[in-house]
Amino acid sequence: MYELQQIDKHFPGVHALKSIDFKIGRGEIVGLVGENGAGKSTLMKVIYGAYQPDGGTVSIDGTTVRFQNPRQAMDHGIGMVFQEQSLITNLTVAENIFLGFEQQFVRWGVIDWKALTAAARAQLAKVKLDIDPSIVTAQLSFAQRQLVELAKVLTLEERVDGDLVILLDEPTSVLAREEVELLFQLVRDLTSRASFIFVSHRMDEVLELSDRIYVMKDGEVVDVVAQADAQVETIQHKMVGRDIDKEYYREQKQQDYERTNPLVSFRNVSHAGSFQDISFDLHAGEVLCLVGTEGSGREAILRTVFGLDTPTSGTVQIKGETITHFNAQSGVARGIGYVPRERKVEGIVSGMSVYENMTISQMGNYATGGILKIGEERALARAWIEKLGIKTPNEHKDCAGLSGGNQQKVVLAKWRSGGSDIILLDHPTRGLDIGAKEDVYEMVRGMCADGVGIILVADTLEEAIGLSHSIIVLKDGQFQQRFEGMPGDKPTLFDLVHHMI
Amino acid sequence: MTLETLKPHFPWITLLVLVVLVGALNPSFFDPGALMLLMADIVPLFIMAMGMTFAIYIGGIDLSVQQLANVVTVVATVYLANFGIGVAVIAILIGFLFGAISGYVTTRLFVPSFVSTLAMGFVALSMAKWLSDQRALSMDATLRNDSFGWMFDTTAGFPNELIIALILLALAWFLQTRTTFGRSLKAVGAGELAAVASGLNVDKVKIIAFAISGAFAAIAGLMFSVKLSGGDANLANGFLLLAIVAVLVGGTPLTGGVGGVVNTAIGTLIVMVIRAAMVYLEVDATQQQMVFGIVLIAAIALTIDRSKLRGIVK
Amino acid sequence: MSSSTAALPDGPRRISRETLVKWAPLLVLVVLVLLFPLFEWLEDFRDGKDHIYLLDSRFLSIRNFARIAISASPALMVAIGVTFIILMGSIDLSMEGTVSVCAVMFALMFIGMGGTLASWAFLAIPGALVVGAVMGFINGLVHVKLKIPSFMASLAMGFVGTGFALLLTGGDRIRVEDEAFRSLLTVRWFNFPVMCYVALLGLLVAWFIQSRTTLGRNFYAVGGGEELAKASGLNVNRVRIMGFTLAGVFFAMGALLAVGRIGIAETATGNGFMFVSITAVVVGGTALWGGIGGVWNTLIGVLIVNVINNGMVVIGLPNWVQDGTLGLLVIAAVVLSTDRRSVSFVK
Amino acid sequence: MSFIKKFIEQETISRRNFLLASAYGVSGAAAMRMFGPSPAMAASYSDPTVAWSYRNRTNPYWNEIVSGGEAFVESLGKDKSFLTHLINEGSSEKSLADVKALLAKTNGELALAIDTNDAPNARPVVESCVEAGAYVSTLWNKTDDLHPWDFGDNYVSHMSWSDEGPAEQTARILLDAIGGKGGVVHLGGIASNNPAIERLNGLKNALKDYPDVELLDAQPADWDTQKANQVMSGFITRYGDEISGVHCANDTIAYGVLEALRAEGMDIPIVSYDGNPQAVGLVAEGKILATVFTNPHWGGGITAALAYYAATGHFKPSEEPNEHREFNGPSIFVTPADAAEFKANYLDNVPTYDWKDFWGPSNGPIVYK
Repeated sequence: MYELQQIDKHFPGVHALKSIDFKIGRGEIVGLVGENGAGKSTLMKVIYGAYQPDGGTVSIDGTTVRFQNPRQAMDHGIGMVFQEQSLITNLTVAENIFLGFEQQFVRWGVIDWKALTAAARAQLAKVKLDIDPSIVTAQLSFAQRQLVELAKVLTLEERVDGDLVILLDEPTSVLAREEVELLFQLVRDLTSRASFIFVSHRMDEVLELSDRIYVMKDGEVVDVVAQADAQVETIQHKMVGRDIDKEYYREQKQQDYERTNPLVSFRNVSHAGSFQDISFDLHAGEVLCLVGTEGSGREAILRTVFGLDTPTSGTVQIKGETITHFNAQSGVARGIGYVPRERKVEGIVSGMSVYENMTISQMGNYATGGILKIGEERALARAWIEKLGIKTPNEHKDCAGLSGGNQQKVVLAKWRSGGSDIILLDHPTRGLDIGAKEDVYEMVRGMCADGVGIILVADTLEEAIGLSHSIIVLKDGQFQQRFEGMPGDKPTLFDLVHHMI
Repeated sequence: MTLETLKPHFPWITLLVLVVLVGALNPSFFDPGALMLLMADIVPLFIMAMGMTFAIYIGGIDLSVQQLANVVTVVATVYLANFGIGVAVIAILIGFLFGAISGYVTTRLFVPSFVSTLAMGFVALSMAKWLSDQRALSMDATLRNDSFGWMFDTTAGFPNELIIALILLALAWFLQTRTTFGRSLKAVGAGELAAVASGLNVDKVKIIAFAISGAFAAIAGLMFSVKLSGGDANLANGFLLLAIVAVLVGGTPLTGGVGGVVNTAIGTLIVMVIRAAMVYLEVDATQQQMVFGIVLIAAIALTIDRSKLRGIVK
Repeated sequence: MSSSTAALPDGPRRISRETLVKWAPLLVLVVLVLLFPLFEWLEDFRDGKDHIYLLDSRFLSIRNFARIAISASPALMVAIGVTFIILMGSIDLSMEGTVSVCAVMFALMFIGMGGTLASWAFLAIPGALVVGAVMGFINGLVHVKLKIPSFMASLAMGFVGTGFALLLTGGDRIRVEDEAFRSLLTVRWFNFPVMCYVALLGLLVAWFIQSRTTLGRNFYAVGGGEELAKASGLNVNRVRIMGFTLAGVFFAMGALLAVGRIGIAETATGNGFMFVSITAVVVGGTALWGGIGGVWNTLIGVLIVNVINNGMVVIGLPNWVQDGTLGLLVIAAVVLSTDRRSVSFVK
Repeated sequence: MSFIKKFIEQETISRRNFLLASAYGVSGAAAMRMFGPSPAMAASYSDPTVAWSYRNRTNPYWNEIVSGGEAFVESLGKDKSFLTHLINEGSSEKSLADVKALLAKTNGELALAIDTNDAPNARPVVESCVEAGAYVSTLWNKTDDLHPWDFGDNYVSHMSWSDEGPAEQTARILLDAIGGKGGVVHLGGIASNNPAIERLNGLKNALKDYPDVELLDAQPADWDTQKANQVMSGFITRYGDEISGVHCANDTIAYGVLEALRAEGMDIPIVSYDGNPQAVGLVAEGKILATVFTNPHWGGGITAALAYYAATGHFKPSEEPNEHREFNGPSIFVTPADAAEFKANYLDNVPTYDWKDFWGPSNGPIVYK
């Protein structure tokens, strides 16, 4: 019913979409996978009207259409559920749901708040979310926000005659496993009302949910597979263009570690409102993984180790020294490196070049009397570009222009080159394609071999299990269970989930 | 050469076009001696704008500069007799201190710089009024010439004022591009969160940025005071908006991390040319302000590099 | 704190803190209103005069509140205008020019059409509002269409406005002496002049727009997340231009009240409104980064600024201390009304 | 709060004494200085540019000044657009920069009349004019150590007004009107401006003869109507019925005061200064007791004329006595009794002045204290 034929899209210097054919039937769930840069997001933007194709046709039920903007696409029943926080947090839930379409509740220029709230409640019922639509969105959990997002798109039902096509862009990235299950169930139920295009980096989820899967590579659709025929390995092969190593998480390179002289030591540490009574040790060469749902206190622990948060009680020791003043500067000085989740905002400074980003945390090492030795900085950058295989034309390139994986490498190079031996990884592979992920895993093992201690908050449970020596499961800021995870003796998904919820 | 690669050069191209335009309409504008004098006269404004650049470069603003210059004109005039050229040190310290307090209020007390600097400016104004007893004071001519007369001599045909400005510009440029502090400024301006997560002491960087802005404002006030050989609590009035305009027209947007002191030098020259053009082209008195506003819109529209504004234009 | 108490989520406490922050501007206002009489009391006590705290205060009297209200009314209208802009996360610095143009245009139209409200000259009032709207509209166009950040666009438009007002008047001041129009100041209902009620009406209209119209809610949407609002199909550019237009209308209201107060329209009518109005908005608790606050906050903010200004004269603070005192009090007020935990960084 | 005020006043008095010693005391002899011009530079021009540099067009006072300048230009048989306007918007920096730009443009063939916005600015303006060979006459603002006769011919003249005497007389009119007892308040100009200081001094002088009248308060209103309005309403709160009269530093302030009184339904005597047409109208109506007309039209014209005729060589300034180089402008009282007549003579029909009669209406040499 919705169909793209021979769609082409050019950007200066890039042929982003090459003659794409794509169609979706009524009530169908179509998966869309591909590495970063394969053209997925460009294709999505063409579908929901943010980009106009240079060539080819878009048709709905055989009628050719052309969207100048997302609004026109919406009028044809095409809606987009954006990644995570795309709701405006200072507005109420009801306002968010009908943002841009309030006119229907306006009488004589006045908003009828009662009608608006009632209509919002009806939309929320579609996604089985029982909350008061007049509360401010900031008070919702991430999972609730995701559902509100879906409810918002479903307002198209009332507005548009005909069929709906709903794009789900990485809808599960902030959700815990059981929340993902609920979402999938909901999407399946909703196929009576709409077709879905599901975009995710999580191959297992795509396979689980989709009826058909489009695989993209280099701006082209390289394969379309039905769910029945789909296999993770073959799809990944198509995406990457090569075989995925069976030892994806580099378990064969996992080595044991020395259980003396902990690098980081938490004793009954609490931080009001985020975690309570947490104790653990991190040793050189160890990967310690913190597992839990969003808001279980994982990130807050990382921030406390780094020095961004001050605990309300308990003792934190770094390399045997008890910390009394918590700030990031002394954290860095003690050899801690922090790889934040929001790579583009917290990881790199966009607008600064590769070499500037690499030395930002250790400028003192490349300066005498506050005057920078730019030559040395650049030499360092060139060495690490080489070492980590960072794809950049040169060290002067603005970091904002690099791909996600290469940005992550720059961030890691920043800490490693500065000699950090305690590395905090917060979702280090989020949004990376498979190749880039593997590079990160490789680096994790390499760092362990060099005697670095790593605290990891992983993107998926599989990743957590695969990478870690030890796992601490958290729930609502409380310690739940500790697992050892040496190769061959790893805990199962079920073991973890059992303690998470 | 495409439009994209041309964009960073728009500020000086705009300047060039303006100069050529004014010169074409009135060729006497091209007299090099006169141009040099015009430039020497804009030096205090330029120094103030250069300081302001640091505040804007980190995404803030400093509205206290004019009042800081005011208080410095008074301090310089009152204490010249006691301290001679040493009064310059006092002046710069006062500016630095006021700026640092503004920075502290902004970073530690979470008061937006728009308000904190405005408020600190009022405090400075109070101080200026108190010190001057609300009168216009004049410097003793001998003392002034002994201590600061050299400022208005020439060296090899160049006015010393201009040379001072160039030295300060070189210093500021060095500070901005070649020091750890300058790099930190850029990081804070372009990506504050990443700077925090990299362990930079962001608050300190910001406080110093405002302090530098204050110190430069003090230097501007000092030069102006010596030039006018006196001081009072309103002497530097009229500097503030022009200084902001000079920074913005030069292509340092309020979003931070882009532009810099060299841009401000160009921006100041653009302001100078626009203003001189009013005189050279004999714009009617009642129309001057309107013409200034319209030319300003055109100049800003030309000079800002929108691709570097990143994201949304607020 | 022991870990057992830390284990308790601080839910109830947090709510009370949020409430406190929300009401902080009002608290500041109340404290100021109680503080100035204290200084009066101290002075009389020292002079040995009989003075019952609060009861005998000259500051705390209806007549004086009327004076504060008179000086606050024009500023309130201008501040409300800029509130809408700040809610969107933008800023408008064109108010001085716009107020001057509106005041002068109003006076010219008013005199030209008869010079008294009892004639067709009353049309000058809607006329001035239209002028304000047009000025704001142009401001919005320059900002949105030329993609110039609002700070610069409105600053430059302010120059243009002042310049245009000068062009219109040639530097003369125009007296508006119509008794009916001046009844804004001279006629009092319940001790307050009519202009205060006009300002109140303006405030209610603004509140209505803010809470009950699509446009008003869209200001919050744009301020809360412009990209997201755009992605939701909101025509953000249109909202922006309409916002600046609306602000222009309120600037025109401010101009009318300013002319009503002094009886003179001139190029300088707009002078001083820029810093007063923005300071008032921020002191009232509306965040400069957008999305938080509203017109009631602005009312409190305008009152705080005017109470300080009036109170300082009433307690006899020497002139040269007044600027610094205002500065420090403004900082204090903003510090108290900022929720530090919700702010990650401030520029 | 006045105990704080007392303390502060004591502080400032000691400061003032110090300042007077340092700033005013030493200067006189040092004024003959290195910047002294060589007489050879005093060339004359056949057709110099005539320019007026002033604060702004939004104040009726400056409009009157400009109208005089234009009338003078027309007396030369030229269009009034021949007069170049430099507007400093209250910025000394712009004032100086504009003058330099004009000097560069005209190559020094310039007759400049200027109020330099702030006293300290006068020296650099005069020095640049002298250096460029232009002829300059100043009005109102200059520092006491700067004198035309120290600069040969190019610094032609300085005109100011001695406001202390006239302000004292208006004060007496006010104090008599309130029956010689009660309280008065003063609303001044920008505190550091010379006329603001002199006009307040005039009031203080008059008060010496009226022991039963108290000066309740004096605050600057910056020559601004709106500010005056707010300061006055503050005064009304603080002093209420104690205020029996208001002394305003100029007419624009008086407008704001009148409206503040009107809002309160109060009707007390006020006096003002400058003699703007509207104020004269108010005097005629009896709403203002007295104002002082300083004839800005003539002042504006004659200042330009002096610079022009010196530039064309019509007279040689250095041959004139000092009282022709620094002199006071006229001050004419306007009271309800003569307001109508005054209006007819000076405002409704602006007299045609002989712009070569440089010192006819002037009012004696400037005396320094």
